[in-house]
Amino acid sequence: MSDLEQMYQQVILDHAKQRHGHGLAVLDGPAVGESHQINTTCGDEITLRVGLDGDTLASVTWEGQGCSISQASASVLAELLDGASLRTADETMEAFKALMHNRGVPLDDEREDLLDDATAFVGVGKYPARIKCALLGWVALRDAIARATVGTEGSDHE
Amino acid sequence: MSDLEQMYQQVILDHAKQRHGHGLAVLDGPAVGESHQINTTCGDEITLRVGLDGDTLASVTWEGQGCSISQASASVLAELLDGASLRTADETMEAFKALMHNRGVPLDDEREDLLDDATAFVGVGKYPARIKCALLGWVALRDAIARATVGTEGSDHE
Amino acid sequence: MTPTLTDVRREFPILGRTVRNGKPLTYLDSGATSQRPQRVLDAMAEFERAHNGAVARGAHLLAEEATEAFEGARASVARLVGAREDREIVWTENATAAINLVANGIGNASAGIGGAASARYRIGPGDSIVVTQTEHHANLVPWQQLAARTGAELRWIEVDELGRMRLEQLETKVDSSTKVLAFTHASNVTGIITDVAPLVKRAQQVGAFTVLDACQSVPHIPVDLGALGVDFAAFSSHKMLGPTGIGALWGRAELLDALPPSVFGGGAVMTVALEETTWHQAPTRFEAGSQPVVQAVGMGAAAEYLMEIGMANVAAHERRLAQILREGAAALPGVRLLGPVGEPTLNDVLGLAAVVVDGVHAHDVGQVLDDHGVAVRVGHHCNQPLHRHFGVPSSTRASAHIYTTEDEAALFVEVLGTVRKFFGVSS
Amino acid sequence: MTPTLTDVRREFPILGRTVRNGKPLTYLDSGATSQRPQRVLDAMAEFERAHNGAVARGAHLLAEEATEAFEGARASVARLVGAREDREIVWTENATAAINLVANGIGNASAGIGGAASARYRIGPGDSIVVTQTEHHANLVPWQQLAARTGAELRWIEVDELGRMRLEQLETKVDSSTKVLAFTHASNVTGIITDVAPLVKRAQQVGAFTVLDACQSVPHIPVDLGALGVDFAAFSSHKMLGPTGIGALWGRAELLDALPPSVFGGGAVMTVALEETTWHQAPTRFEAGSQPVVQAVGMGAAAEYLMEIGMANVAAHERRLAQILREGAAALPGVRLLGPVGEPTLNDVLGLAAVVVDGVHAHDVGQVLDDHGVAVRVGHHCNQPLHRHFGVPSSTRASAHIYTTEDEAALFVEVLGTVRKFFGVSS
Ligand SMILES: Cc1ncc(COP(=O)(O)O)c(C=O)c1O
Ligand SMILES: Cc1ncc(COP(=O)(O)O)c(C=O)c1O
Repeated sequence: MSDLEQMYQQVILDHAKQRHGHGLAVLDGPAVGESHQINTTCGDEITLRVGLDGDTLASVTWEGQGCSISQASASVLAELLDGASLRTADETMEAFKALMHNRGVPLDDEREDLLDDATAFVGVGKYPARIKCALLGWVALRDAIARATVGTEGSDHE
Repeated sequence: MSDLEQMYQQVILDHAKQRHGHGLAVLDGPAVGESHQINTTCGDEITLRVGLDGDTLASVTWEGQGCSISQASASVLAELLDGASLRTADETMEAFKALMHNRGVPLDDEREDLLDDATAFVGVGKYPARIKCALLGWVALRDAIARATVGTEGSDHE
Repeated sequence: MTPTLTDVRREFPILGRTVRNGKPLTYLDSGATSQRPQRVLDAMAEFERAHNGAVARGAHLLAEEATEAFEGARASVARLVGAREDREIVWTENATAAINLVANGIGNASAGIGGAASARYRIGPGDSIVVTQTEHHANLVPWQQLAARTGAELRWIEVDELGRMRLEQLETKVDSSTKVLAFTHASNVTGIITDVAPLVKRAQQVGAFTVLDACQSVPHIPVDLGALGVDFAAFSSHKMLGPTGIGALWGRAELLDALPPSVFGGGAVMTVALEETTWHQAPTRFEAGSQPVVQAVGMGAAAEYLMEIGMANVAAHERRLAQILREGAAALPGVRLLGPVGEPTLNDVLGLAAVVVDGVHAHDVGQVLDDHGVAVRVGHHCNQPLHRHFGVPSSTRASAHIYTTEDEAALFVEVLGTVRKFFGVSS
Repeated sequence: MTPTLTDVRREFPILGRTVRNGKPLTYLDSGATSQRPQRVLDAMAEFERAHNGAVARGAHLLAEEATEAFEGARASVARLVGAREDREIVWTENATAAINLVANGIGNASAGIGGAASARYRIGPGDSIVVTQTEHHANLVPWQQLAARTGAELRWIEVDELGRMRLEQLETKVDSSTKVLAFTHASNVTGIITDVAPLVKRAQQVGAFTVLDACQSVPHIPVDLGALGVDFAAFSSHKMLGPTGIGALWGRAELLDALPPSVFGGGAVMTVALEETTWHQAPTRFEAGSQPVVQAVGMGAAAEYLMEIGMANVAAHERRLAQILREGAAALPGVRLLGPVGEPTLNDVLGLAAVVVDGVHAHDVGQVLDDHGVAVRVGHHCNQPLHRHFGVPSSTRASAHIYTTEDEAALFVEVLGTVRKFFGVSS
């Protein structure tokens, strides 16, 4: 498998086409947060919205446009974390970031388990310029959770 | 004679101390021109004033402060050209400029005759940074004559 | 070209390197930044090794030698672009800084800085600034901001479906309110080379200053700024085989002398008291602080090299590459070329091709090319309004220079043809 | 120093050259511009030979490598000066541009650019900007112009007969109207190192921003900008063993993020429509256009080299040279040293000496030194107000760096002692 094929694994190409959680859910209430992120290298954008139910991510939806890596990453994220606890979300985010900075080498089993389909992004770590693409949705997620947690619905990030 | 001694010939050191034409003459009338020049490398300044009587430089005086090269050059200029015809002044200016750009080599006899004491500046041509010093008074002279010729007394050059 | 392409390529050590999977480098990103020939690197190294000193400031030998090298470089660049006097060349950090120098100078003049001498530059409410829809951000945002700062109106000349300026709009968009007409000499997206004459003519009719973005023209085609009739022009060293860290503003001497500076400091000022300051003439008034000296030496060496090869030869070489890139890309199924294609316009286009692959994002296209060693640029190339006009967020751009071979151009087309299959996009 | 002086000197090829009359070069003009060690030149050459590509713009391998080198250099410079985050370092053309970036940003904020986020920077009539009488033009003229542009008042803290800031004036000159206090960290004429604390304290009392000219401190003494408590600081690569063509602005991240840019173009903007534009965070918002990439690589390598030697060692070395230069010059008949001399202040002074020779113009002094291979700076060193304060139009300055030997400092003093005789000035 070439580096390129390792980056664009089938599971990524599939997620890029069948995007989970795509289309923003209409949510209400104080425990809703939204974040808009732009990758300025290519103009890719993602808007991600979460709704919290106590310590649970009750809803994770997003919309956006961009490269297969950014779209697939947001899709995997939504699939993994919709319904997860905030703590799991946190750990998964950390593991995904670690994966990105691991230069193409898989993580330990524990974190691999946590990441599930997201382990397919391992090859991205060999392409520093693409790490931003893969992280775009995750950055939006962290920001959206922070906004939901303080109980203010931020519409944009300035 | 070292390059340094060639640049600072005795005649130059003498002129730098006994400055001819130093002190602006009070002149009146339309055929008076004055020019103020600054060498920004060192802050040296010269103000030079001419009075024309028809085609004759009836008065050349100046004041200023600066290095021995700029002061001596203005002094030699005043000594040489006070009372000279505009045509001689022109030719002498041209010869002096040529001397400056001759990289330390004397000019032909005809122009050497014209330059007289000013030939002592031959060594300056080896020091490109000092050519500006030596030319400061001459630039002021050309400008002052131009101002006198158009019959307007310019007080400063902006 | 007088030197063979093999000779030329030997001058560029980086072209010999291998990249991903040991593939040879196919560098098709010269529109973003060019590579530098050994002689440019050598000129800079020699300066560092033997002549480095403060320019125009010392009485010592190194300072003299450095000043001579610095001003000699200015003369080389002046000759390349047809400046009438060397002092019409002002060193800047890059082309962006050069354009900002003009815009901020006009802004300062409008705020009263520079006194009576700069009154000709004053603009305000009721005045207009005109740009075009094909401008790089560097020749758009400074004018937007100047409009915001002064209350002048920003207008733009639109482009047609191929990205060509609609010159018929000159009559209506440029009128007696217009103080500045800013436009590109060559587009970094479509590659279209602007016919400057009608724009200059219209600007002169209404008494507007013209500002030419010559970033993509100076490195690739013969340019005689003095003859073009424009008032100011900006270009960058790093796109014309010179180092990063320097660019140039060209302007008519008498216009430069009247423009107030907008960056203030040592060197630019004649006398400084705590209360007030008087400026030098151009170019010194704009060259505040220690200058990019070794970069000027490099840019001068690059200008000399381009003149040695001959800009007409450079242009002819790149025209052949344009044909391979553009016709090749346009002929691929599911690939859209931004800008014109085909014989009639090939003389008016740079050696570049920006393409959009149906169903595949530019970043992914670029990645496949990269995997074959082909270095291209992906994104909007700092030209969002034009991409928006074409209805796409981004594109993939291959761009050539004197060292680009026809085989390299053909490889771009070949790999481009495999992209949709790789991503499983039905054709 | 950990490496011996001989080791250090071997790193600087230019120090081996001969100048006038075959004399060895005695380079004492480092205050104007320093020389660069081979490793800095090599780092840049290696980048050009193998990694040059457009930064933060391409998807290809060269672009990745170039971006990594560029951001790695930022991290090195950040570490040298005690930045809390790498992004607190903004690349600029030189230190002059860095100071202008702050002044013009405040000017733009005052004109309404940057909206609510930049409101904290607005100044106008009734406000004041305070500088000192010992500022280089680069830290004076931008503030003069900002005052002219906004209607704010420019005040200055005077210096005493030795050129020391009269800190007692802080109470009266800096008051509730004061929005900016700009001052130098070390004087390029007297060499005096500023005691920053009382200035910062007073500025914080009245809520003024502090802008530090760190041009002469960063290359010569340990500097921890984060700890000093200032808000912004400017310095230049070419004075700290790095290349020309680049400098840096350091600023507290949250302050940089609120300051509007004043140079506009590609890279700095998030989205551009023809009508309006949104900016990036710092540092990107200030880095419009193609960046001085290879220069950043060189400046980063210089920062690494200085850290390897250790800034405390650099300072100790230069302190010894200060003593030789200053005490030696001050002891000569008919020679006046500008600034302090003697044991009590030697810890607070850079390794430089600016002198005035009675009856001999600085340019002539410099020429005699040059004839002995001693390269110094003559003139007002872009510091006219201070020279005026000392009652002289110009001076002759010898300035050292890590590669300067005690013998070189002594040679300066020795030749200086012959100058009056050469020009026949009675003693
Ligand atoms: C104290 C001081 N401030 C500012 C500057 C300006 O630095 P630059 O010329 O690199 O912009 C200098 C050097 O010339 C300096 O010595
Ligand atoms: C057409 C055009 N204008 C302006 C620029 C800006 O040049 P620089 O980034 O060198 O300032 C570029 C290059 O990026 C360009 O292609």
